[in-house]
Amino acid sequence: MANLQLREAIRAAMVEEMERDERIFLIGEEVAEYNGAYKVSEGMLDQFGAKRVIDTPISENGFAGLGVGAAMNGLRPIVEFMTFNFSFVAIDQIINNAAKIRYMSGGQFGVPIVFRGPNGAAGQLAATHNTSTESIYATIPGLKVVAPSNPDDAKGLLKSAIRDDDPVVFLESEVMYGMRGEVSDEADYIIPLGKARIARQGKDVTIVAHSKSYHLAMKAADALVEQGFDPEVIDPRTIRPLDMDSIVESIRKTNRCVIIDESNPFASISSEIAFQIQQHAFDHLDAPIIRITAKDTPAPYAKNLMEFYMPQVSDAVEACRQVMYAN
Amino acid sequence: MANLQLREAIRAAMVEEMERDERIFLIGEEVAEYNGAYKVSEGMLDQFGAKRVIDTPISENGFAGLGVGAAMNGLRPIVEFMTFNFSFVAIDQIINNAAKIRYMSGGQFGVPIVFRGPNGAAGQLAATHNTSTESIYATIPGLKVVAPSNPDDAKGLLKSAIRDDDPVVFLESEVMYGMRGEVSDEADYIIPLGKARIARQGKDVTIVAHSKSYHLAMKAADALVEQGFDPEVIDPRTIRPLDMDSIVESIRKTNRCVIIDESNPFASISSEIAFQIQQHAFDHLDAPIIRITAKDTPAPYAKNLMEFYMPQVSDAVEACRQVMYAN
Amino acid sequence: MDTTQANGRGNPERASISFSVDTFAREEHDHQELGLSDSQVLDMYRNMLLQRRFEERAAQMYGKQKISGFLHLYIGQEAVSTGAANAIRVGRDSVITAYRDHGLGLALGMSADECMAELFGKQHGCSRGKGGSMHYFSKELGFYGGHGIVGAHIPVATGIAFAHKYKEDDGVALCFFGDGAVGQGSFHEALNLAGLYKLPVVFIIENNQYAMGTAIHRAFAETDFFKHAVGYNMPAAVADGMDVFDVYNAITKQVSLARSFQPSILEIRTYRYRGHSMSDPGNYRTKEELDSRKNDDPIIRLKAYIIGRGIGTNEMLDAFDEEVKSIVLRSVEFADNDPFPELDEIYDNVYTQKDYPFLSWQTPR
Amino acid sequence: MDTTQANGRGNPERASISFSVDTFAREEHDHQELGLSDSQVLDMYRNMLLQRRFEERAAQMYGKQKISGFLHLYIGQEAVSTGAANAIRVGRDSVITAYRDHGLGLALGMSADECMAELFGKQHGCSRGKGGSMHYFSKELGFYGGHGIVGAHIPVATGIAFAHKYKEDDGVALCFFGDGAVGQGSFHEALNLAGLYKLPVVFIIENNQYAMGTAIHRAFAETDFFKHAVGYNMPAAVADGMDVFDVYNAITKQVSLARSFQPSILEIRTYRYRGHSMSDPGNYRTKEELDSRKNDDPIIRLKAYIIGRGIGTNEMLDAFDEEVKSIVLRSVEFADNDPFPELDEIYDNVYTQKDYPFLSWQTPR
Ligand SMILES: Cc1ncc(C[n+]2csc(CCOP(=O)(O)OP(=O)(O)O)c2C)c(N)n1
Ligand SMILES: Cc1ncc(C[n+]2csc(CCOP(=O)(O)OP(=O)(O)O)c2C)c(N)n1
Ligand SMILES: [Mg+2]
Ligand SMILES: [Mg+2]
Repeated sequence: MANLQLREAIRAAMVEEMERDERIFLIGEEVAEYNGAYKVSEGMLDQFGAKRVIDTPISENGFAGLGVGAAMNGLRPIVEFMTFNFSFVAIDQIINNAAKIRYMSGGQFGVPIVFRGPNGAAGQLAATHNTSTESIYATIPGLKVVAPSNPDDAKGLLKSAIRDDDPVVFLESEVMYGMRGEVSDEADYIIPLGKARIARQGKDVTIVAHSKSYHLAMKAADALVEQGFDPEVIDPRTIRPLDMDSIVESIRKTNRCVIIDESNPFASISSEIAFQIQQHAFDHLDAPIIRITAKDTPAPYAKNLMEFYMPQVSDAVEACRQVMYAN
Repeated sequence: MANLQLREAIRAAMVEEMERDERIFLIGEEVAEYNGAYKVSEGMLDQFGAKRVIDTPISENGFAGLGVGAAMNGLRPIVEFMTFNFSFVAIDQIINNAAKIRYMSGGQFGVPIVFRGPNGAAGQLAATHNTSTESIYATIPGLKVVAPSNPDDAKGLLKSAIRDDDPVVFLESEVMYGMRGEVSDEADYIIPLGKARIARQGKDVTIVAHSKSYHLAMKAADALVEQGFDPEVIDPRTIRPLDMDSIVESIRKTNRCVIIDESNPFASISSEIAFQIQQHAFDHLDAPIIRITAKDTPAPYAKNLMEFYMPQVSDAVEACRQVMYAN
Repeated sequence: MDTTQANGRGNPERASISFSVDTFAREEHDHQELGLSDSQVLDMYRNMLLQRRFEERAAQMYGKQKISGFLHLYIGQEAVSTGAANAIRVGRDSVITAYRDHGLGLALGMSADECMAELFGKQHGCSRGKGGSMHYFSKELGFYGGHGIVGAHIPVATGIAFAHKYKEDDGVALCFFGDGAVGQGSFHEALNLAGLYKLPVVFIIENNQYAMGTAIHRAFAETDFFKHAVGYNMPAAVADGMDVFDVYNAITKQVSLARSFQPSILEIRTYRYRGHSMSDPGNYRTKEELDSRKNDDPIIRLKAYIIGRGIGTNEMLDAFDEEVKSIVLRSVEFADNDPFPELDEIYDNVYTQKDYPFLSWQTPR
Repeated sequence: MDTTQANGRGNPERASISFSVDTFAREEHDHQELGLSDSQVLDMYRNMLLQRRFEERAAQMYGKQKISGFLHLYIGQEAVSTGAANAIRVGRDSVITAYRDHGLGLALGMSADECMAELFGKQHGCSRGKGGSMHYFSKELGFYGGHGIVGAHIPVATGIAFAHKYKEDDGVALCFFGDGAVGQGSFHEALNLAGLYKLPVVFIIENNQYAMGTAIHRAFAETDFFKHAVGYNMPAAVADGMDVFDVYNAITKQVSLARSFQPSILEIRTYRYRGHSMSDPGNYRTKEELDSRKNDDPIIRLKAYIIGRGIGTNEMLDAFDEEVKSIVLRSVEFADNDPFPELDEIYDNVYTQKDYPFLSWQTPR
């Protein structure tokens, strides 16, 4: 086990896979000479050289498309978006090309590619630099969407994503890059896509939360334990495919659910989880599911507004109490 | 009342509004000299001249952005996408500019703009030409999303959308353009955004369906009536804001719900409606909500696969029977 | 250039910049001087005819509703596909184009059977009935599609070329697109990337003068599209797309640049005789214009050359026509008899895994 | 050009094409010949100083965590904003830029108070605390932002210009963006639209040699960005951004073109002294490079001119500095005392309607 920052774990996954497989390369803005806008790729240019660690102009649509073409022609690109906010100028390449070419070509051409980078809120960056993109990408068949909450998962899942023969959208978090955790250093440390992690076992309420929101969930769980409750916390880790088996099993036990997700709420992951819970565990649900999300507004800049905008531990605790009829 | 095709009703809304307000113009690919790829804007160049009905190069990102700038500077653009599949290359302009500029400028600059055009499936056009975009746009605060199912609604809602001071995504249907219906010819025929239409009153089950799926819902309702049931059909008409009051009220009466939507299912409108129903009418729901959607795959070309891909009346009838425990 | 030189008081100094473009002209070609044998020329003719007859028949089948969705015919532009296919090493080099893709597919050597079956949406279509007219693919022949979003495949071409260079396999990528795609940002991003990374790719603008109903002068501030090369410090060339030798010659030259990692723009001026797609009556151009262009038919031109040079006889060429027509007829029969895909195939190739868990989301369990 | 001319056998003919660019050079300007009065020159100086001192103080406040998020300083580029603001009719013409927007805002006449309060995220910030550093706006001054997505505001500029033309209000739009934006497709789409529709807009590339850590030659196949004008049949000019007169002169000329509906490209070569944003140590450039550029400081240059020409004295200019510093200090005080927005304001201006029904989706009722 090594104690790594999230950024180091992500880097370790890339480095190990690139050492293993010549076809993998990393491309994106400032990934090479600058060592990454958030230092995720630090040292990789030195190790792998300019052939495999490649700086780009600011042309997300262009280099995302380049990645798709390279993947069709036998390589395995890792495309870094400096943040996923900028993926919107490239989204056509992701939705119409990466996700659909295997299908439209009747299986002739695969697109083994990873699109990765920070997603979601990262402090007071205002509206254009704050979008949580998971629900947009997860609605697209042909894509897989991963959003780890800790260094160990990040490493194991990214290695899976890189080895995957299909396009994976891998969502990180800028504010979590410095977060530390124990990480396996097995050479072949693979966490399969599509398997949730039961982070805390409990019987009173199920809290579902991924990425940054997972940590909020754990804080809420701690507070609830102090109050005498026994919450279960599930980190889905992969958004698409979503491990509904684990979630449904948990609901069958706790009969209550709170979802925490810093996305805007409408037609989002929380909506989908709720749909599926009511579909698959209808008779087991003893209270309406509550979600704690970002406000349904663009993100403001001002410090106080931005705090108000984001999900809060206290909201999560309150929601859990409410579904447990503890008020 | 006039008997109009959907395309004529949409045109009538644009023409009436343009006659009323000099600031409105129509811009898009082939909207002027070609009279519209689907003849929606037929005759408008003749009536309004090249200043106000404007052909563009194939530059969706460019002319969507042009629309945003023109709206900021006092005009009221109607931007036609030949289909909403092509809006993906322009989505950054819609999500990051149109939707957020009012907010980020502290209310100084509004963006009164309508993005309109056909959305969703239109026969065997294969994967890149088949996307239902409503859940993607509806997840974005700052946008409104409208998707009418018939000529009368289309006219009244489009007039509202054009008069609206905020950006509206107005989703039409290529295969419905020729569909006829009675349309009000009141000069000021306005249907407010955000109000659902109860298309059929009933007490046994609530079917929610918009745009093309609405017609499927009505056919399913007919079949159910023949079988001795009394279904209620709700056409939300506006996706964002969604008229949950009407839907919840209906559920309180019928206690059962089926949602039909030809979008891909994950994190879509149907997910959101289900979330909100369970939130606001938990104790009134007697069976799990079922959704009938497109398959969770890209759209195939082959005729039989494409039929299989799309929601079917029989599926909807079956789903209704199931939620009514009629099997 | 140095912008700091003094030029005094208020008035700017005009600096002049010049660049050159290679123009490939149509007349007076000699196939042997271009390195083409007589039998190659005859093969070219036969293939152009195959493309033509295939599409004429496809149009008819569309009328009979055997084919659905969009059908964009390439008729009139066959010299481009044919010149190109003969200028590369098919299977080792790569080709990608937009939705008007039947001509290129057939020129590269796809069978009429698999092409027609794809239009019919059948199991043995080149894309197993999943892609339809706009999405032909042939991995074997290095044909990367068949793409429906205008301009979006151009960055993909840079990626294909990137992989050729990365793998050091000596391959080049030909990227075809219409004049309409020049208005898309993706074209420009791709040019810069290719120029910056020195990728083995030729950007080939099939300028057929129209994007749907829009004549180029109504969509572009500058209609000499090759001039964009200036902004990317790239060689440019322009060729006549109604002359197969001219196209062959131009593409050969640009391909050899690409093979030494010099990307370039090649603008080929051509014309489509049919409407944009089956639903387009083509009212935006005059009958005179169309007729005058039809007089310039690349197939008729090649025929005249073959006869004039004594490479073949009228009878021989007529026999080709019969041969090609029967290939096409057989392809219709093949497509008609080919079964539709099994319904379960709808789930194939969404992902590589067969058992990908998406079905379960849709049905209660 | 005519591509059908004969040139015989195989070898292409090279056609040469040339175009010219206006170069505005820095030396020997005379402000009176440029139509500027002494007091205008002094105002320019004062405003450049205001921009400089404002940002120096903002950097300090960032260190004190009074300011958060991204903060991109304009220091070194003040001649560009100042030359520009003096070349237009502020309030009737329009200006739009990227996220490095403080300098332009102040040059156009925004108050230090509203600008500093925005950085502090306070109620009387220019964008009511909603936008922050990257999203300054002033409707009154025709300042259309402050935009965070590289390249995305360039099409918006064409729309602003489109509206000027449509309304026949004689306005023009200045669109500023960095060298980095040249790699974005949106830049190219905007150029074509402006050229095609003949829009009153000047596309101003503030080429400060770097996009974040990427020097222009590492991102572009061609680093003479003005050459893109060739592809859009548009006039091009290049000016020295360290000389405010040069910028003023160039923008004046291009604005008059725009006013007669001739859009153009103006490349201004400048330099930023600070890191890309507060977190950037700037290791991608040498101390020598930076120092040599700092010797070329536009403020020092203008000061030398003013003194040399006897327009003002050292004491006068020092007094300006004191004046400006106290304006900035007062703005910090203003921002500090200004209240945060009310929490309820989070819902304001998402939509025009106050009672837009989104809250209800989030809380059970
Ligand atoms: C992004 C996008 N916008 C619009 C369309 C609709 N469309 C399909 S083909 C076409 C015209 C393209 O013309 P051109 O590139 O010249 O190719 P040609 O049809 O002449 O071969 C248009 C507008 C599309 N498929 N994709
Ligand atoms: C679409 C997009 N991609 C990436 C970024 C991140 N980013 C912000 S500024 C910047 C560099 C821009 O450089 P340039 O355009 O030269 O402007 P300068 O900072 O030099 O003023 C980058 C890459 C962004 N904001 N938007
Ligand atoms: Mg064309
Ligand atoms: Mg720069």
